[in-house]
Amino acid sequence: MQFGLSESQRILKENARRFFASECPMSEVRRIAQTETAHDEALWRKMAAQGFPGVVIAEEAGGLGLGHVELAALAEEMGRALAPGGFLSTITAAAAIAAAGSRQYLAGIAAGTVKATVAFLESSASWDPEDVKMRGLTGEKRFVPDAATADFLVVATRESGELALYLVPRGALQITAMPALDLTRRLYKVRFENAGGDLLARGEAARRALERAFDVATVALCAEMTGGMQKMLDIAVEYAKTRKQFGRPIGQYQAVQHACADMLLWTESSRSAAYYAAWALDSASPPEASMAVSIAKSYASDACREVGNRAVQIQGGMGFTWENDTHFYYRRAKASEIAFGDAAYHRERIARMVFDQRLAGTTAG
Amino acid sequence: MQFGLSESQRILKENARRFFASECPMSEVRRIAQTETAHDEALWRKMAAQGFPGVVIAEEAGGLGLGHVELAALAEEMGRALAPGGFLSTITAAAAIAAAGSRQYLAGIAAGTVKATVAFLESSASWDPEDVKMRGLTGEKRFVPDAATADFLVVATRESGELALYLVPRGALQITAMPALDLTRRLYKVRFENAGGDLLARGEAARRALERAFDVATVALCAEMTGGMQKMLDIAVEYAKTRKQFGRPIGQYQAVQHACADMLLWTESSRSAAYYAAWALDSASPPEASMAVSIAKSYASDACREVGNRAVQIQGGMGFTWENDTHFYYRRAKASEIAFGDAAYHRERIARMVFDQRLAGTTAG
Amino acid sequence: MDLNLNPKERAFRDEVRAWLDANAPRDWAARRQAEESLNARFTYLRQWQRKLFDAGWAGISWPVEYGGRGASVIEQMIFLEEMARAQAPPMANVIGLGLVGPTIIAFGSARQKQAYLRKILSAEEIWCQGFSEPNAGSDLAALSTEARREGGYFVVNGHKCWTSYGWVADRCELLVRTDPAAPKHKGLTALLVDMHSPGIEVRGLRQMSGECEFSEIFFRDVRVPVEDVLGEVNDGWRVAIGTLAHERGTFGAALHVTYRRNVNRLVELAREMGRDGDALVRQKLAQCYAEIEIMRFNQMRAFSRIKETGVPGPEGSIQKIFWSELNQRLQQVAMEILGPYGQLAQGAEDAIDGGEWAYGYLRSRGNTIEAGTSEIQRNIIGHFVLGLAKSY
Amino acid sequence: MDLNLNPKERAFRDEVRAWLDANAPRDWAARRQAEESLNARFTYLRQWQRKLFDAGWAGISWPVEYGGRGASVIEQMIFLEEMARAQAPPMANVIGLGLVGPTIIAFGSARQKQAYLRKILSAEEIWCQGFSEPNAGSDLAALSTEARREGGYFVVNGHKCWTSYGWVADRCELLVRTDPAAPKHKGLTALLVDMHSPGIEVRGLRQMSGECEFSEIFFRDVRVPVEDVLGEVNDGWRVAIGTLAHERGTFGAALHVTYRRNVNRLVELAREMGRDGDALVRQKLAQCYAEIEIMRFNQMRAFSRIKETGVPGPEGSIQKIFWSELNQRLQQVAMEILGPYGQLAQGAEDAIDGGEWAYGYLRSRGNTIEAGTSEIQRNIIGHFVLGLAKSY
Repeated sequence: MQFGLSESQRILKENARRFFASECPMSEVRRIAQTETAHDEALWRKMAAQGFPGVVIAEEAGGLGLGHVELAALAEEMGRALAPGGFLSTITAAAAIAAAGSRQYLAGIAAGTVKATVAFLESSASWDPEDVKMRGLTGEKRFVPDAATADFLVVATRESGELALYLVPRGALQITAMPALDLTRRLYKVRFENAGGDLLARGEAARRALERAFDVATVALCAEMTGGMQKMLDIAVEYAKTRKQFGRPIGQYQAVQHACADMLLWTESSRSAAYYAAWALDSASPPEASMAVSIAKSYASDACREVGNRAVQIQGGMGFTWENDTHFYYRRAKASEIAFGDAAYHRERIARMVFDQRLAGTTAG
Repeated sequence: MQFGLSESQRILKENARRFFASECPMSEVRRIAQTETAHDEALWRKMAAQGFPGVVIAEEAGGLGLGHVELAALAEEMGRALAPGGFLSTITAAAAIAAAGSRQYLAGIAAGTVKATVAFLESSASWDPEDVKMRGLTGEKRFVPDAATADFLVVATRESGELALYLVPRGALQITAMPALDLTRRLYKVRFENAGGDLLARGEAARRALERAFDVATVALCAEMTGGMQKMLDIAVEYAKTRKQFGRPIGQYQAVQHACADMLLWTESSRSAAYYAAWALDSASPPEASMAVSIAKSYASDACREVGNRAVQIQGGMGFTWENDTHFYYRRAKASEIAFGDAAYHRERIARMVFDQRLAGTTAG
Repeated sequence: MDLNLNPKERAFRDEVRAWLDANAPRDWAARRQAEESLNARFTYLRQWQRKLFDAGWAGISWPVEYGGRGASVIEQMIFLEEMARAQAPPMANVIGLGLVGPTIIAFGSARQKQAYLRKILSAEEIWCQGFSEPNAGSDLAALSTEARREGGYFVVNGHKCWTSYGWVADRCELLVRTDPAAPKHKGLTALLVDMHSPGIEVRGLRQMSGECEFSEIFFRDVRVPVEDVLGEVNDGWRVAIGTLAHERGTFGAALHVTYRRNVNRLVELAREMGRDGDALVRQKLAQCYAEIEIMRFNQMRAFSRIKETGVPGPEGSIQKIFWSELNQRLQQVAMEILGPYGQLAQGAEDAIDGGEWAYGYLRSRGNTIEAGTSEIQRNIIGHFVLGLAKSY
Repeated sequence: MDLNLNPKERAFRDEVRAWLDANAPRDWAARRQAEESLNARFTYLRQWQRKLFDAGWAGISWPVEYGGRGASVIEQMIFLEEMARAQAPPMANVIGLGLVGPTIIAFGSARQKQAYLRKILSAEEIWCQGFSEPNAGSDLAALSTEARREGGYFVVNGHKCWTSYGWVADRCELLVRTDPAAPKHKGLTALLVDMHSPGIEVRGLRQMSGECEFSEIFFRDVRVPVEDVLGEVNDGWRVAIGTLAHERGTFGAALHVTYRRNVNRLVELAREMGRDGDALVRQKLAQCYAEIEIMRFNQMRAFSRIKETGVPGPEGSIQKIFWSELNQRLQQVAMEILGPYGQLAQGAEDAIDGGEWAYGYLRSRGNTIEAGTSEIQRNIIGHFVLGLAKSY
């Protein structure tokens, strides 16, 4: 048993950190966040050249063929750098395709020539597949991330009462921005009118593909949230060391110091949970992996909010300014808290597994 | 508008404080808490001589004929002194009798010759009158406070589907102790076998009398909890001022100092809420009063637990010893948190009023 | 103890309510959503305050001789609650009315009272408060803006920040260092500064919510006549403490009305979303409801005490902590209930209430920082209320 | 990263499990409820440890030469988990195994290792740890128990408190002041003291839960041979820090198994009470379940790190905070779910699980105090992990 990155995983992660530090410093993040779509094609191409979008795509399909721990390591660095744009959306769509047993578009995604997203939520804003009400390819989807820059969408819909997944080119879809708190990952409303698309899966297969895709996306998101928390912690600690009031660095006052300690505890615990879940996606049974994912997301959703709150508070007035980077992280943290189900949603998912279908003991339990 | 005790109320409260300081110091509390019933008849007689049990009983019935603000003021002092025994139980029973329009036993209660309690909870431990399942005067009641020293019990039961309240002399009832955390107010299981008793009220009248009695008792309890919180705060602050570590009084460290500040905030807020509810019992409409009571209890239930937790923590190892007085308060705080419905119970009661039957605006709202 | 209004207070309440029913503009909520310039909106608020002043509603508890009504702080509280109840626009001169005016009443010279108080009430002169500096936030006494005496003037140089209404203010209660050699609390002086003086530059300070609610103010050789010293020279700390006690103790007086309205709206939204049967939602909303009421009860107690003592004491920090942290909890509950919709910002077609909730969530982060951080409030309670040794 | 056990670890796990299946007594839970004397119970635990030792299960990660197994800390963790899983009785010599032994391995002389380590494993000699004093709790370096050098001995006078297993200990890792003139961290020495020496008096210290789990120890002219100095004279602080790092970093290793069992029991009770459909109860139990798992994940990471570095670092404070505060949350959730039944104590007819929950609730208050308060743990994280200036 070894809970820690292997040498090659560590190198991958360090490379990613260097890559984002040089290609996507905060000045770039600010610039891109103020564009219409918060997507920068040049950055995306460079990321693709590193193999990032294809990290878990099979080598035969042009990907790196690595595991979800590697995906988490990348996502953590993107979270730390606050990399804007459609990485997570594209990864989610790719996971749905792969989980449905298809290979369509995967090579393009791995090569960086194709971007994608998943259109799932409707006006009910419910993450429960039962609440997918759209019939066929006519209707409206909401809160679709990065739809404006996606080349195609994986669309969850209902046909003859059954869940179905379609691959639909963005083409002529009517896409409207839904301006929200997070400036670095944009949401859209997408209107379908007898849209054309390829059936990816239906019924139980669709449900399973979707569940898997959301589990993969949620793990990547949890790792990303961990990176964001780490950055907010680093910013706050740095400020606490240098800012002086009453003749001492404010980090010497326990109100501040203990808040920093709590931030560390939450960040490290989120990290443990995210990587455990990433490992479970590759190495545990599907229900165990889903459990690990919900554990990670329920915890990280609360933790990233609390870490963000402390990061703003510790910096006082400075933390509340636009000039300070914290609020960009804070905004994304709020969006991430909600995306793919908030803490209460995932706790209920855990309760369902615990109460309603006793799990086999986990590895050490 | 004047939110503060009047001159006469202040005198009443100060007298009560002096009385308990001299007649029921902590050494007495410890002694009485270690007796079988945690009741001391001599103390009870002295309290009666002060008029305490009859504070809200009408003058015609031998009481002081004062209001619930005065009751709260007394209860706060009893909470501060941790006065053991059946005051609250007796007050609850008296309130039920008065609310049912009867005068039976009230003179005896005011005179100190009669003690009483209310037998309500059953094995379900539910505070909802719908969950009273006992038929007639045969069956079992649980968690009945001070039953062993009560001269009679107000018993909630069901007759032909209707709620009914009976006055039952303790006489030959089978009473079994239920040892619990609180050492100063004991709980009992009471077994009824075709017991004899007088009908006090039935149906809607019984429900209303019970609701009123519980509202009165809950307000007294909230005030008592406030007194307990104040005492735990005082103990902790005193310790924080005198205990030195790392060359300074520990109260100078913000981890401790800010915990004390939070304790003060919770204590003062509980106090505001308890006295507001006490005032509302006398001066507002019944639904407004019930709302105020549930606001006070939902808040105080959480607050007294948190204040207790901080009081133990601040005193470190000392706070964890038997010799230290804190744990006697801590134990009662836990029992009080639960008695007459915990925070979640009262929040649901508030929700019912807010959601299901819009209240008229309160005074200033 | 009597929580009902007495006959005089009730008559006052009825009079305010009737007047507001007849006179309060109904378009304030809509105006806030509209794309109107800050200046235009502020002019509107100034006119509204003038109307209130003319009707005798400005400075309820101020002495009659300076244009006030000479009533008690209880009437002042009632007035604020009625304003909030009627959803009337706020008065323009928030800092002048709540902070500077009471401080001038307590510390000002006869001339200053005559010169400034009435114009605060009529909104003829808008005030701001120049206390915080980049290196003196919580540690206010560390401020370095200095004023040198030159003949009949003090000459001010320095840099203030986080100044509310700085961009529109005519005058400023400015805290400066006049004796650099004295220990840091001892060498301060409060000046009443004309913001139109040469050498003053005001810049907007953009917040995380995107707005510029606060300003930075730069002073370069700004001349202030010595007659505009408030209180005594080098006794500015005492003056500032007086101002801050008002900020903590009475500023939140009517917030419970606003909070209650927000929670009622959430109850409505929860019902519309079919979540009114959800036990979690019910618990959360009931908790909000209870805490708002308790804040109101605390406020009633505090005002009753101020009525007796004449001034807000250090226990006012309880109110400050309560309103700021409660609003953060309320905004979080709103986010939890509204789900993905909560994060939608102004301009989003499907945003609930025009994006107010997303804005309110971000804005609430400032509540525990502005007007004295929660940490400072807890220090005040620890030291000045509970008597613990200073932790800073 | 591979969270599966490797073949060697799996074989080890299987071996432990099989051995425990065959040998672990099944009556431990019942015994704890029974009215048995503390001494009788402890004798039982001693015998049980002896049995484990004879089978090679004591000191999994200790060097073979001192009776250990020479395996890694991962195997040590697996062993503790399997013990907890089997609900086997704990070993008797908790302090010797977890704290004193590893410290002797790190700092002890060849003679000390030979003399003491094997007897720790076999439970022949029970150890306690004499660090805390009435005036030196969090501020351990302020201790005043002193040892004067007299020929080949140190003569100890003073008073220790909060000593676990003090009432039954044969030996004590005692921290004393040997140089009163030196700055407070510098003049300390760690001694290995025979608890049967003349001049030692042990008294029970009664806790809020009613038990006497801890002791006070009084030393009057107690003579300790100089060869029983652990580490160097006046270098006791470094030794103590080593001991405390083990206390923080590895003591909670198997708690997740116990906590998980408690939560599973609550799930069962909630179902029996018909509350398994209550959304609040479901949220609370799921939250417990998630946090216990995360504690386990953190623990796995920590042990992986210790395996690399050889010693627990300051980040072990995260584990200490996590297990102590989580247990308090779990106990509170239990109280909320069990309602009035939760408060019933041992001896009450209707108490659930014999009053374990009421006891557990009270006992959990000590968790954030013992083994370094939560405040101290946050100081350690702030200063030693995050590099902030010392706050004390």
